[in-house]
Amino acid sequence: MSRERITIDTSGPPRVPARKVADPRPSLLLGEHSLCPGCGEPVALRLLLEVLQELDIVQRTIGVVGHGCYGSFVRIMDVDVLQCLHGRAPSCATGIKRVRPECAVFTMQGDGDMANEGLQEVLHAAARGERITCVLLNNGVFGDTGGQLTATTVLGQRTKTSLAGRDAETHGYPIPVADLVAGLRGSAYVARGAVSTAGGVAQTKRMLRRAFETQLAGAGFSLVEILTMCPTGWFVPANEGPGYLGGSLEQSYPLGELTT
Amino acid sequence: MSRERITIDTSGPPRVPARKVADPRPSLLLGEHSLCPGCGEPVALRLLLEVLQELDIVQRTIGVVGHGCYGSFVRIMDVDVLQCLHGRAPSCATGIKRVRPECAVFTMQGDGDMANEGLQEVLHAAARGERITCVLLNNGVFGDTGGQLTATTVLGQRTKTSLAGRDAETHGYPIPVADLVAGLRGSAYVARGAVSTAGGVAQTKRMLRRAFETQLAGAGFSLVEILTMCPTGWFVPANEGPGYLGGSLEQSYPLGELTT
Amino acid sequence: MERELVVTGVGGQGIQLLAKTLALAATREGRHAMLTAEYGGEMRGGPSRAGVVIGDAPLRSLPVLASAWSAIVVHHRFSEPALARLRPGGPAVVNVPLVDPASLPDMTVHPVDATAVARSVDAPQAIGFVLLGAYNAVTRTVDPAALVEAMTELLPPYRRQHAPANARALAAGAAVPAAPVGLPAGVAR
Amino acid sequence: MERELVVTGVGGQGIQLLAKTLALAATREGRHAMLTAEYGGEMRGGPSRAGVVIGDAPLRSLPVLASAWSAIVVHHRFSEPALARLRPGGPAVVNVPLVDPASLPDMTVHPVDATAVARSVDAPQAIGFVLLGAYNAVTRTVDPAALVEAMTELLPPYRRQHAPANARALAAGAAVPAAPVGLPAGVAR
Amino acid sequence: MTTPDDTVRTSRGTLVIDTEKCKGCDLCVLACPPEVLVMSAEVNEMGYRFPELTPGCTGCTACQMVCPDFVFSVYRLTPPPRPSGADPSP
Amino acid sequence: MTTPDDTVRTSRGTLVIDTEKCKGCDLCVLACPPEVLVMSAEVNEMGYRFPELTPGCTGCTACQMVCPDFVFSVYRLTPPPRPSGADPSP
Amino acid sequence: MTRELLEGNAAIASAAIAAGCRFFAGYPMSPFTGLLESMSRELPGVGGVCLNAESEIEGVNMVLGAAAAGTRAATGSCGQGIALMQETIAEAALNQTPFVVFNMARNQQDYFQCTRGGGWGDYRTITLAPKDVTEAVAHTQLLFHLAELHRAPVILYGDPLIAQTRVSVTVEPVDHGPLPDRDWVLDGTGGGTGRSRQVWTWAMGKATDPGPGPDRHWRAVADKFDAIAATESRFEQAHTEDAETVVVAFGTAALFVEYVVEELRAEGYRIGWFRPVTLWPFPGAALTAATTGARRVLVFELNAGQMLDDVRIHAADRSAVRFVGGVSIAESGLAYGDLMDAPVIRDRILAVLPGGPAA
Amino acid sequence: MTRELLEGNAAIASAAIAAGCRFFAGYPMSPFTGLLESMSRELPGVGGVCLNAESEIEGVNMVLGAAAAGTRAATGSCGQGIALMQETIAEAALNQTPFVVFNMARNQQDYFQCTRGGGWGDYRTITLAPKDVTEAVAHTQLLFHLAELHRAPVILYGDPLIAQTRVSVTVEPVDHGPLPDRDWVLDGTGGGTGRSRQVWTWAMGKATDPGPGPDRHWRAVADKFDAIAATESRFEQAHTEDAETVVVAFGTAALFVEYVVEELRAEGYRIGWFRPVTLWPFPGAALTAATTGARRVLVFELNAGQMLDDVRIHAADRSAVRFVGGVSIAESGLAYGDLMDAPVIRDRILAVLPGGPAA
Ligand SMILES: Cc1ncc(C[n+]2csc(CCOP(=O)(O)OP(=O)(O)O)c2C)c(N)n1
Ligand SMILES: Cc1ncc(C[n+]2csc(CCOP(=O)(O)OP(=O)(O)O)c2C)c(N)n1
Ligand code: SF4
Ligand code: SF4
Ligand code: SF4
Ligand code: SF4
Ligand code: SF4
Ligand code: SF4
Ligand SMILES: [Mg+2]
Ligand SMILES: [Mg+2]
Repeated sequence: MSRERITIDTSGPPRVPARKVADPRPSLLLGEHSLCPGCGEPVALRLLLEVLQELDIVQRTIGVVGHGCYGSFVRIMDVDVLQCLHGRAPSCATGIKRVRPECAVFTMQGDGDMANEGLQEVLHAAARGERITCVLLNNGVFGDTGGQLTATTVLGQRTKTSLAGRDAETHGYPIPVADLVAGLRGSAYVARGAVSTAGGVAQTKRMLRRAFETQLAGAGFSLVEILTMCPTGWFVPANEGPGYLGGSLEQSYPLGELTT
Repeated sequence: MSRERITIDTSGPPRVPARKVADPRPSLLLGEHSLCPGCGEPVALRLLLEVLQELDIVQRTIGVVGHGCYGSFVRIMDVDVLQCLHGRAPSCATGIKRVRPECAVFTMQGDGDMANEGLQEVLHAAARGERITCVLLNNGVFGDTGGQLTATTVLGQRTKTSLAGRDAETHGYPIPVADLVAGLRGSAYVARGAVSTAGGVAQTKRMLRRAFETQLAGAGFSLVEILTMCPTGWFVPANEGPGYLGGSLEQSYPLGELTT
Repeated sequence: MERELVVTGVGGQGIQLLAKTLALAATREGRHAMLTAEYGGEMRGGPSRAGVVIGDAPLRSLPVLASAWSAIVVHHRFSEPALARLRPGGPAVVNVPLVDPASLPDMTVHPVDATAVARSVDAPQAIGFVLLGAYNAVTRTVDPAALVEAMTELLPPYRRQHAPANARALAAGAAVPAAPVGLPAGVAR
Repeated sequence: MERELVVTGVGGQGIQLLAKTLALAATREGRHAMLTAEYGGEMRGGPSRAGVVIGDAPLRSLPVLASAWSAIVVHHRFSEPALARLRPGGPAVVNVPLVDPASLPDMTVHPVDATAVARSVDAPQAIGFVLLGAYNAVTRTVDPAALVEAMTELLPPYRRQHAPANARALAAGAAVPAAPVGLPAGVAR
Repeated sequence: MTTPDDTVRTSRGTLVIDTEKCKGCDLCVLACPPEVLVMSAEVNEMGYRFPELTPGCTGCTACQMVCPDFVFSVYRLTPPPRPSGADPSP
Repeated sequence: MTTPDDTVRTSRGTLVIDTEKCKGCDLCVLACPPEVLVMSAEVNEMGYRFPELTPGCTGCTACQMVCPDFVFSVYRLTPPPRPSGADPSP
Repeated sequence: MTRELLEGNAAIASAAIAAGCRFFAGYPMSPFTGLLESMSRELPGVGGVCLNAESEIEGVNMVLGAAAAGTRAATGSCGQGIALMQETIAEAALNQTPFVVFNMARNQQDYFQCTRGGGWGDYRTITLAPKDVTEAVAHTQLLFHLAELHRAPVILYGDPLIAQTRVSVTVEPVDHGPLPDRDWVLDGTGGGTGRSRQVWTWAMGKATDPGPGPDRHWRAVADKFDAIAATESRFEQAHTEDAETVVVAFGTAALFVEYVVEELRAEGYRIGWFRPVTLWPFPGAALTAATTGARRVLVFELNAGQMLDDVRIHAADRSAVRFVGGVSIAESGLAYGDLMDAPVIRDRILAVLPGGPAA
Repeated sequence: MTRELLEGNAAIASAAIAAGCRFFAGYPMSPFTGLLESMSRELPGVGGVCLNAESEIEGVNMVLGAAAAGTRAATGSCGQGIALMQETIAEAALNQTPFVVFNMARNQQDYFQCTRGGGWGDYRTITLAPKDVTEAVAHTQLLFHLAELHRAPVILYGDPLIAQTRVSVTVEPVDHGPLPDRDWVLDGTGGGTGRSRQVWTWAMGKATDPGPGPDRHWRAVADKFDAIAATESRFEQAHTEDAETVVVAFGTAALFVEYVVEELRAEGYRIGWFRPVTLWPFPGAALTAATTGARRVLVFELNAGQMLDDVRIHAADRSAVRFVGGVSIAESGLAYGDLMDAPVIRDRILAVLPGGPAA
């Protein structure tokens, strides 16, 4: 605070020769989101949109978005989108894909959406080997309703409906969605990433890319589970989000590809 | 047909000294069932009732029965029973067990009931580690509605809605329910038996017994998947049921205990 | 003209197939047909009933027949409600000895020992077709050949091999009813 | 007598907690209180409004206030609908310079530079409590000690450590409004 | 296959068969290890053929185990009746 | 920890920071490998502190990767400016 | 097409395909099952898709997806299965996705379910209740048209007598006239254009092109349903001009009532009948007109009195309304009980008529 | 108990516990979420169980199980969540399992959902619509009593103004009088006695002791609901004796209407108000009486006109009925829009009154 600091002018492009290596936002983004400071979901959105662009499938992609904080992304993604009911995205995506096999069809769902309300939908879609890509934003809580226990809340985690921390005796064990899905024969690509570190972000993007490639190759069902920070629902300061994620969710849900 | 046959009088108990080693029916059975010739479900019912009796828990057992041909067993089991909605038995059983922890609570469901309509119910109950015992009567079809494809119909199987046989491309892959359940941490005992042979029947009974013992010990969730013949829904003569089962369902769903 | 037939018996006797065959044969002949069905909840041994209405113009009959002109009675069990609807004087083909012809006092009864007839042509499962053959012989509802065609069409692929036996049963049934008599007719004995 | 207060500002300014504190303090004093809330769908930066009604008998006010006696204006943004409901002459504590006192011409305005006051007592997050302290000093709605108790009770366990700072803010706020003036009061400058 | 010789060999068990309950599915016949059950020529009231017991039952209960219609009571004979006739096979 | 010496070492990259979009979550600061981002003392219109860049940026894009509010454009300087002053560390 | 002997379910399936239905997803339930089986048999042959949905909820959501992507689509079930679809049917009504729901019900006890629904929000569903298989074929074709015309899910309310009766029918494509543009269809081509499409109940639009939002959108949808109510009601009646007694019935029950009323008329009774063909919109004005001269308005339905509410709202004289129906179920629970029978209905009607034919 | 400042949701939770509720299972949904949170906080302390049901369907079925096992139980949600429960609510009504459903709705657009449902079969649900938190507390306690008295699921129809408003309230146990025997409860002791118990919508009974079966059982249940309709309707009204204009409203909207009507009354208008407290059974006879002298019956509800049907059925003169409500939703979709406001309501009412106070 007291020490003098040299601050570089970052209000505009550098006046020395330079090459831009990262844009702040994908061009498919139409506006600002209103999610909390430190939320991991917008990062996942960025990756998804970048992958669509890089694969050059933007004009033949249809998204299906569930109910959670990411639901508001419907307003800002420049992609044809069906906002569907809580939990039902894989079924809606199935209907779309079956009548428009030439399109790339994805879902964007939270853990509440996919592991709670719609667990059956995603498992059935995976077993059917639907050629869709499901993206799970797993923050271990219902963020949008203020931080209650979901089926993926890890043991010990405090939520508004597990005030003393999730306790297996009362609340049961967390469900590793990607592992469950990977166990079904219709699943062609299943992976789990995280957006809590720069390395994790890069890895997650590669996973998303492979998932869409799998779909485009007609190989079967694909799912990328992305661990995202929810400082609000975890009741921690925004800057403790990544650390909390590493110490809780990531311990129960190891990162990596689950299919071979 | 032409050769003379010595036929033993079996109209009443033997008049020579003899010890009865098997009763035709458990005493908890209140009447006749009306299921098809060669159906496997009544055999499973008999085993279940015998186990309740042998464990001496008849007067503290509550059953929850789903919708399928076995649904009519509600009329003939001398056990307190809730007939619940299609697919919902594990949730109803959860409610019962949580308010009556001293009772043994079981569900009886078919593959249509458990793997289709209620897949999510059983998986969530297993993940929660509910101290209940779920019994899955898996015949790979909706028997009660006349033999349509379920989520467990095996590849190649002809049903009224997969006339050319189940084909992964169109109908996806069958779901191995017991395996999926066994992958959840709340599951304490998971096994798969079959009633197509006498040996299978004996093994299945042991599995049911262990499942209830697991529940009574408070160890967690238990499930016994029982492969049962449905000659009607398979469109085969009754006496081909066991062979068909062995060549189809049992190939996709190996018998044995899935938890350690 | 609309003519109604009720068929009554127990599950597993082939009642639905019999009725379907007649209705399809009539449809194939360009007539209007309706086949009403009542399925019990249980799979076998419960009541099985069907109603067939055939006419030359779009039908006016209700799908639960208010009354009927004729009957095929395959089994006496559960038959009462159906028989109560019969208009007196019409033809009734009854399966003796499972059905007592005297139970239809107001009808023109044609008794057929369908089990024996079926066995005699080596088509023991085709009792229903024996009775249908007899009924059609009595009422001349459709061309006998149309019945055989309809029957064949209705068999699912995996039961197609039963077609010849069923056809024999239809023919054997048609040969029975010389005249409506009080005594069971059947194979010569 | 029923007295209504509207609090208006943007999400994240502590509006709900401020209003809750006043209503709880009144309840603890044995009075009747109602706290109405409007949450936006968005998590932050959207409108945040609360209404508090306090009376000595069961309340007759509606949960969407038809009119209000007094106001605390924490931010000018989104404040218009709430201000339109104020009955002339009542007290209004406004957060300067974020709010222009001239925007409430008919009210008895008490300007408070809450940010400065809060910083001066090393409670920079407690702007809302500064304004509440000031409001209570003006209206003498509840015993100041009751406010401190209510605030403490309302903090979740993991935020309990903020209680002393909030209490300082309440006291510092209460010290500000010497008289309703046209110019912002605040820390001495 | 039952041969005339077999028919007189020892029975170690026997049954009570509640033929009226039988639905003729044949499963017991398939399950019987010594193959001593054969389906009847006649049918019961419901029209189903039912199993009949020929000599050689071991009382193993396999038939009772698999029967979906709860038709069998199984007995073990005590003491086993003496072998009469041909060599007892091992 | 940034020392006065560090502040003058080479920058291989630089940023454009859209401070008005920032929500002050600090994630970029945590993610920056050479620790050249620091949060401002002032706040933006929304009341949030935002990151400022001190010398030493490598243009690695980590900040841009983790930022939930799409605040950063990242540039790599070409050719890298000459080292000026202290020993270039390896 | 030649006349075929088809089970109602199969005839409806043919009609759906003739009407352009190319996606179907359903879950077995008696007596709807045959419709699913027919679709699964026939659709692949015309380039369509029939999915064995793993549950009703999944089925109706698959259909919502396929319909949002621009394909004529349908699902079906009955009773409990339709109950499970309530959330999605309401959603589709509010986000304006057109599809057909074949409610091959077990009885008439689901009138409220069809006409008021248990979904959420202010939505209505056009519901046609055919009296027989032939009409069910016509209704099926009409419904695909109405669904797309009004961008809304619509219902065919059948029953076991429709589903399982076999009749000789001819199914031919019908032209119901022009339809509006389908610029709302999600086909993927909107991406990256700045004008990407959205199907969303909240109708918030895109940041660059805000939509009306729920307040205005839901009001607009409610207004649309008001407009439909004003134009799409259908009914059938006879002898109401001079009837002292008007019997109101819907669906197959109306067929029985017609039969009985014609019988009584022939015997000299001044009696007529009225049948709402659309249950929603209920033909209220027509009923008012039909009952203006009547002393008695009898309501016959196989339930505890559900359409009764609509008749009470619209009968010229509310106090003339009498309920003569009732709950009647086969022992199996899968079909009607004894009350669905002309002689029994005749008795019920006569029981409330004072005196003989003259009355 | 002392007066506490409680959010409506928390007050209702307290009331439920005071009424003996010992099992709760629910799934978050605004504005119901707070009720679930309160239950999860409070129930364990009194020996009860609160489960984080993984979905609404699972939640209501857990509750059905717990209730069938004899525990006072409840669930809740709103809108879409309640839509998902329709199948089970109907099932419970038909198999006679008592529990309470807290429908903390986002608005008044679910009147049909509560009163007609989208379940299946002839069932009804007693539905209480409190006007404020204090009444919600009383209704909650009454509902647990009514559920058990009538062996039926029952509904509290709240809204954001009930759920999220904080007021000073006192919650104390209330004695609502005696209840019938609970010999139907499944406790496991029936096994092997030959008289084992059964909870079954089909009511087939045991082979040794056949039950009535669906035909008779469903008729009996329908008769039970008729009896409830005759006895359990509740309402509130003022100034209807001499009112030329009667305004009908339910729930919190009625509070606003009362406020406005009292204002107008004070200004000399001959106006009164009527509030159905039970939405089902609708207090029809009382409404008829209350509107007998009225020239105008205005219906104010925050939807496209749903209670309107019941008012049309029961108003003394149907042609006097006018709708003055409408759909009105906050931008978030989670609360009421501008219409839920006294001045706006006042304007709506005045707009249909010809002339001034004298009229
Ligand atoms: C059927 C239904 N039930 C409940 C809700 C309420 N709801 C909306 S968002 C949400 C939480 C979603 O959690 P999650 O999917 O994990 O997303 P997050 O907010 O954590 O990103 C819930 C429960 C709903 N919209 N629909
Ligand atoms: C919600 C709902 N959907 C559909 C049905 C119709 N139904 C009744 S039994 C049954 C089939 C059950 O199949 P399964 O559980 O495998 O039992 P099985 O008859 O094969 O023994 C179905 C689909 C129903 N009762 N409820
Ligand atoms: S509540 Fe959690 S998931 Fe939702 S926006 Fe805030 S941080 Fe993100
Ligand atoms: S249909 Fe299949 S499961 Fe049902 S009774 Fe017959 S054989 Fe058994
Ligand atoms: S007991 Fe064993 S040996 Fe005897 S008949 Fe039965 S299966 Fe055969
Ligand atoms: S197994 Fe049972 S039912 Fe089947 S043939 Fe043998 S005795 Fe009869
Ligand atoms: S680009 Fe890399 S080095 Fe430069 S500021 Fe960002 S994270 Fe730090
Ligand atoms: S990560 Fe982005 S939003 Fe967070 S502090 Fe850094 S620049 Fe601001
Ligand atoms: Mg989440
Ligand atoms: Mg099955």
